[in-house]
Amino acid sequence: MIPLSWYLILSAALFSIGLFGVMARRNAIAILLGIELMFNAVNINLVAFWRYLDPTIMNGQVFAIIVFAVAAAEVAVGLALVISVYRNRKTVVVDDLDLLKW
Amino acid sequence: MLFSEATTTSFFSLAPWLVFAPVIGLLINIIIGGRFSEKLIGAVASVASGATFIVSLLLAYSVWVGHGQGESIFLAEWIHVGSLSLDWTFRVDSLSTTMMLVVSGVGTLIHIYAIGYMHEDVRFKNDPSRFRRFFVFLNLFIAAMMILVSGDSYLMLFVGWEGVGLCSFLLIGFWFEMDTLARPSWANSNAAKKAFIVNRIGDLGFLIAGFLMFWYLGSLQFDEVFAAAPELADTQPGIIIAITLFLLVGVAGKSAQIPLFVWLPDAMAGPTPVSALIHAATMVTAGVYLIARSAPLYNLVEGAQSVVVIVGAATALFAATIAVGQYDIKKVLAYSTISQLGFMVAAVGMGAYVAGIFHLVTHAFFKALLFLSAGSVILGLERGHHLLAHAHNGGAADHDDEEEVRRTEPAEVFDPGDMRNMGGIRKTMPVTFWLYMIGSLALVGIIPFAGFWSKDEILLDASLKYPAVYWLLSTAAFFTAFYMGRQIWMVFFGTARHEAAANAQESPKIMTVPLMVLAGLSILGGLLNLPFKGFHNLGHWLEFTLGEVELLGLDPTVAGLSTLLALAAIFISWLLYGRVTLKQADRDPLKKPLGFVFTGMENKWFVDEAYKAMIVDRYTDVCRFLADVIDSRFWHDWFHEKLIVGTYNWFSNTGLNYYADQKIIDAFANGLGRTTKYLSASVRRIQNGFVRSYALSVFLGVVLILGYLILK
Amino acid sequence: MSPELILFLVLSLVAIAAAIGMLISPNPVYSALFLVINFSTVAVFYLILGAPFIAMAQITIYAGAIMVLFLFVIMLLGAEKLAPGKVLPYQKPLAIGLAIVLMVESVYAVLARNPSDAEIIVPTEAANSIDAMRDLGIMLFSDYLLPFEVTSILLLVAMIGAIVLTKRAKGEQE
Amino acid sequence: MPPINFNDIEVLLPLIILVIWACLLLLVDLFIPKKHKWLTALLAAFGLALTLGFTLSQLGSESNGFCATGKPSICMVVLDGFSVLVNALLLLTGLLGVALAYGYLKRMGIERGEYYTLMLFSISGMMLMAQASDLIIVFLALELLSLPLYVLSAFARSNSDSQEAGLKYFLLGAFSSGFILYGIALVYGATGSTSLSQIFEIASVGTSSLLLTIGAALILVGLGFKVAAVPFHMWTPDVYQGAPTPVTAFMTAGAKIAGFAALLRVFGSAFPNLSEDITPILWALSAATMIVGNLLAIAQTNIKRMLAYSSIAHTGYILMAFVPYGNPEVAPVSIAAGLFYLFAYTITNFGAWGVVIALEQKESKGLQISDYAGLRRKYPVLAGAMTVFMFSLIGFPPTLGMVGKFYLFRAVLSGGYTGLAIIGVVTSLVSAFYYLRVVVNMYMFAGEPKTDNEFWLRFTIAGAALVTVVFSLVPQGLFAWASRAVLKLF
Repeated sequence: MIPLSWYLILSAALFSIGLFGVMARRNAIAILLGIELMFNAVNINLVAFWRYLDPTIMNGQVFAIIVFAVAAAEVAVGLALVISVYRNRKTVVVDDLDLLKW
Repeated sequence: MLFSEATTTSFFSLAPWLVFAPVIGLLINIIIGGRFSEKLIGAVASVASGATFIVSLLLAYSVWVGHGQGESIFLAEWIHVGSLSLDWTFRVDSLSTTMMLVVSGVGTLIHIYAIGYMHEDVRFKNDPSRFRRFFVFLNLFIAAMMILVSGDSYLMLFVGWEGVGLCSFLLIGFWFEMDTLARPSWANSNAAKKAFIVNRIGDLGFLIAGFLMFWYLGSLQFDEVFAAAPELADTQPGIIIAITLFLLVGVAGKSAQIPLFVWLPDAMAGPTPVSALIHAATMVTAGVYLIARSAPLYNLVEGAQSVVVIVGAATALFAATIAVGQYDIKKVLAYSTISQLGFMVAAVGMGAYVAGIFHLVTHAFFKALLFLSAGSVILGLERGHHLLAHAHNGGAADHDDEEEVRRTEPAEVFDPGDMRNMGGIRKTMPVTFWLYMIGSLALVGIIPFAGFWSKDEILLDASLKYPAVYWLLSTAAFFTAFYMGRQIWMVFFGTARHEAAANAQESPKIMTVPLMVLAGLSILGGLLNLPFKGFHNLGHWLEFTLGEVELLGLDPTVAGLSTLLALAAIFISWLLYGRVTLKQADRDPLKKPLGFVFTGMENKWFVDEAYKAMIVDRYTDVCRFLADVIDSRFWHDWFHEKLIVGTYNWFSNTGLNYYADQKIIDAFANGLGRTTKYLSASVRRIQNGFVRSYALSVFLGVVLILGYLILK
Repeated sequence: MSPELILFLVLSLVAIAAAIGMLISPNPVYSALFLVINFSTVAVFYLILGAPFIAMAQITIYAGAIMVLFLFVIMLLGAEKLAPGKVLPYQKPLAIGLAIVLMVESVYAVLARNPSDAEIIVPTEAANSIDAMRDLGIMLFSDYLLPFEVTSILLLVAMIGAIVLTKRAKGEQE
Repeated sequence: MPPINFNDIEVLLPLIILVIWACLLLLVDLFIPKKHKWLTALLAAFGLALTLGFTLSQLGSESNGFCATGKPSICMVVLDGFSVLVNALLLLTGLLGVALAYGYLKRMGIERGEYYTLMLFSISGMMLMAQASDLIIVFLALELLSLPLYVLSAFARSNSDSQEAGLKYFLLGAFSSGFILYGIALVYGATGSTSLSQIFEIASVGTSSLLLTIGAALILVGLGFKVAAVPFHMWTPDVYQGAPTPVTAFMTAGAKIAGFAALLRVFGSAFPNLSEDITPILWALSAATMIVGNLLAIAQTNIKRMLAYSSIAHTGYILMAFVPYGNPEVAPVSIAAGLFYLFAYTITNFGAWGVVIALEQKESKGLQISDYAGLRRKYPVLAGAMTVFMFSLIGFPPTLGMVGKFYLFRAVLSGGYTGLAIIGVVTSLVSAFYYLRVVVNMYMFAGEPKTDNEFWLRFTIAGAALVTVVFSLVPQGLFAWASRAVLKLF
């Protein structure tokens, strides 16, 4: 049987990679991908905890399903925003979006 | 309803009207004053202030009838949290009614005077709305001052304290847009800012004292604080000393004592009635009132009392020497005010509360008189100058092109407040001359004018308790007589040094009549508390609040010596300034014998410069260090080139010009703000507009917090 | 080494490699495809953990619907080609550093769990997956009814938002 | 198994009404012609008022809702004095938000009915946040309040600033959601539950575990982002500046109230045992927020940006009230002071933004502080009201801000956090500098400001100014309400 900590470490690794993606990518869509990876990593945590804590109570799984839905909702709004910005500025590069600063 | 409740013997329930009356007055002027004539606006404001005076009289009467039994009048709940409960409660006792009477009485006279004075101002500026604004501010001041003196707790006192500070700020800067060559408009608003900032330092002291009180004594209400204080003094005397000294910082700010007195001379930029009311007679004495009110605290710690006395006496002498070297008629009076406030602070510091309050009252009379007369002189000169300007234009100019005239005339810079432009006004403005003489004699302390009795009482107390302070104060009194003599000779005697002075015109009745009332008070004010058995009226009156006070008789040695000193000083001043009329370009005759000492007096002993060098510049250095080393070197390599450009520009423009162009006052008032602003301007470069950098900042916070939790 | 362990290690490597691939491929289309691989691998983990429904949902919702939406938008905007923009030279090293620190911190936190944490039950054999799925359904509509309903509102709001942002009003020009 | 009982509905009644109203409004709006969008605004306001009525009718009642079958102590939502107070405050925020928005949207040519619908949904998310007693609900409520705000920030579709603000807010908001989610997962892992009461029970036996602490800290990060605490604040100025001004006004107040409500709920009921670890963090966040917010505000020339930094600074002040949250002696008074300050800030803030809206012109014109020059001469009432708001933000008597600061500093001092109080006092003194600059501009410089006569806007501004002054003289009732509301939490 695989120890719980392995799953948690895997999840932490994926979360950190997603995080790095948010900070290193210039493309708004790629940043969004990084955020999706972060959410996904959390889901691994949730399901693993569920399995190792008390598999008869389904709350971890329910939470995971809800996270799916939230992620979907966020992506819908996020992509709509990207499209809307693109129409205005003809760019998806977040670094170009620096009218507002200081 | 409030009126019907008042029975024949007790009018205590009227106390809230002290504040309501001026507030109603100012509301009337704000809301419908736009349609009023000038006279009506002034009348409304004066009536409001007069009503306050009448309420004060009734309250004083009630206290007197009740054999000094004061009362606290509850108006409304304010703040109740935990153990702390503070209410809007008015405290009516002999001390507070004395202050009420002085403030509202002198205030009302000055309101009336201001109708005449501001009328001229409006005529010069073509803006009727400023007339209304002025009186609204004045009424607001009366209301705030009433809260200050009638508050039943330190918090309510503080509300009034801040309120009068705000009014002072608004009124000093009243002429913020008046641009003349003699005094550019920024000087007015800078003077206001300077007053505000310096007062903030004092207020911080007051606040800290308040926090300490609440912390250790559990209350801010006067009686509760005083009741709890003796016990604390036994266990932790250091706390009481800290409280009293922090209060002293507040006093130094508001009452212009060393080291925070620098704002008061600049505050003369405001209209003269303001200088008389706020910066001579009433607001600046709030500090003296605060110490007298806190007498039970100060009586507990002798060490703190000595500090107060030393600060007061040192201020009295220091400011008096500066007054000797001033040329502006109002600046002389301003330094004189600081000096006299020093007398009062020294008096209340040594426990001679009656003497201090007595001097506060008489000083309110004669200093208001002096300021208002000085205002009359200045206006007289302006009228004379105005007449000349018209004469030069062929006498045809109408009032319509007032602005035109003002714009064309500055070929010659004329300052109507400069004593070097005056001389011989005795003949052109006789009424003002006699009023001014009365005020001066009262200030100098010639028997039997009011100032003699009150100053003498302070000197007598000092001679008994602090001999060294007695000599300091006597020297200050000598200088007082000297600079007043110098002023009288320069302004009123001899021959005119400027055409304007030769053509000066007497002021209208509405201005001179209130002055006559003040003059009468300056002559007779001594009756309040003559040093003879049976005449200690004020002493007995204040005893109700302050407890047993020592009532002193007249000491012929002290009285004689001080009179002698004053006469000697006046004689010396005549030798220097009165015997021969000075020419306009003449150097001051004191300059030769005194040399650099006089240069020091002339330049206010370089206090402003010293503050700039010690505080403002050091602060600037620290900011610059932060900006330059931390910010520029650290962030720039990572961030934008803009920073280099910005820093470079800042150093080349602001940095160099800073020393080259700016006036010291400017630096003092703006230094704090500007450097903070610069610091802020450089830090904000981090906010570079990139989403990714923002995410990085969030992330950095996360890592730090987790690191803290793990390593803890 | 048990086969389970080997499977876990291989899958982990694939998942992390795919994630890194997503990270470094400059073209967002490839990034999205790498993420699909990652998501599919994670779905296998869910199967191993005994959560077949979650695994299905992962494939259909994440890998299927959401990623297709991504690809669609990328193609629509032609966003795969990026003009060279401003660069923030300090950003990447700092981000890498911080990400590694966070990684270390999380691993430490995971390994330093003390025994007083909620009892770790030695996993029983996964319950009959049909029963488990029924339990999940019951749970969703009884104890977790409110979150379920709120989720539906959330989706409605997302829908309204997307339409508000992208629908052109009559006569509005691009 | 009865899926729903009426008690559950009762607990969430105002929220349910608001959501249904929002859905209906969405439909009704389709049939309202473009010229008559005032009807949508009116209906939205009516819905909010109706909900406010239902909320106030809940005063004094306490119960739990949506509890687990067979375990009545584990519940999803809770109704208590605190939730009623916060909900009422949120609905008030909504009403003010509608009043500020109507004229502005019309003037800027971005008037669409969905604006109000989205706002109602956002408010329902905020209300859910105040009533949540389960981390899942906290997370969902956070998303429900945020998604509409992202869209509203980008509501001016032809304005680049607005679009940029929306995208930035979204990207960073989703990023911070990731953290909060990770935190919740860790807490779940450490305790096996997401219910706040159960977490408290499990955490109070045995020693504190690092996993739990870190989970709590990550939740704190997510909520800190929502309320704009330093260093999670960087989105704030950009988004507040770029978003349409009524949205900004709504966000500054609403999101803050909801964020702080959640902070109190989560940390007050689930993590009081962690206060030893969390309090220093809150201390540092509060201090940093006050310092950075006030310092950066000084350099701003754009009034929206200046007010954005001011909003950050005020987050710091309110955060101060939460520092002693684990100390049952001090916490009730301190949190009550925080709630009172939130109220004071909401009113003042809406007033100030109202004036900004009144002066804003198309294409982001009229937003420099220098554009306020001469306001006293042309619109003395507007200038007077703005002066009141600025004084209140400084904390100058007689305004709500002063009373709020008084309560706050007093509570913090009695909690023994003298250093924090000193930072607070000093930074508020510094803040006088930039607030007074607006006043100086209005009163002392000449200029030609322009504004349209919009009744509801004027009405709101005048009302806010009046409340700011009047309630500062009689603050006792409100504070007593706030004290009662939080008393049961500790």
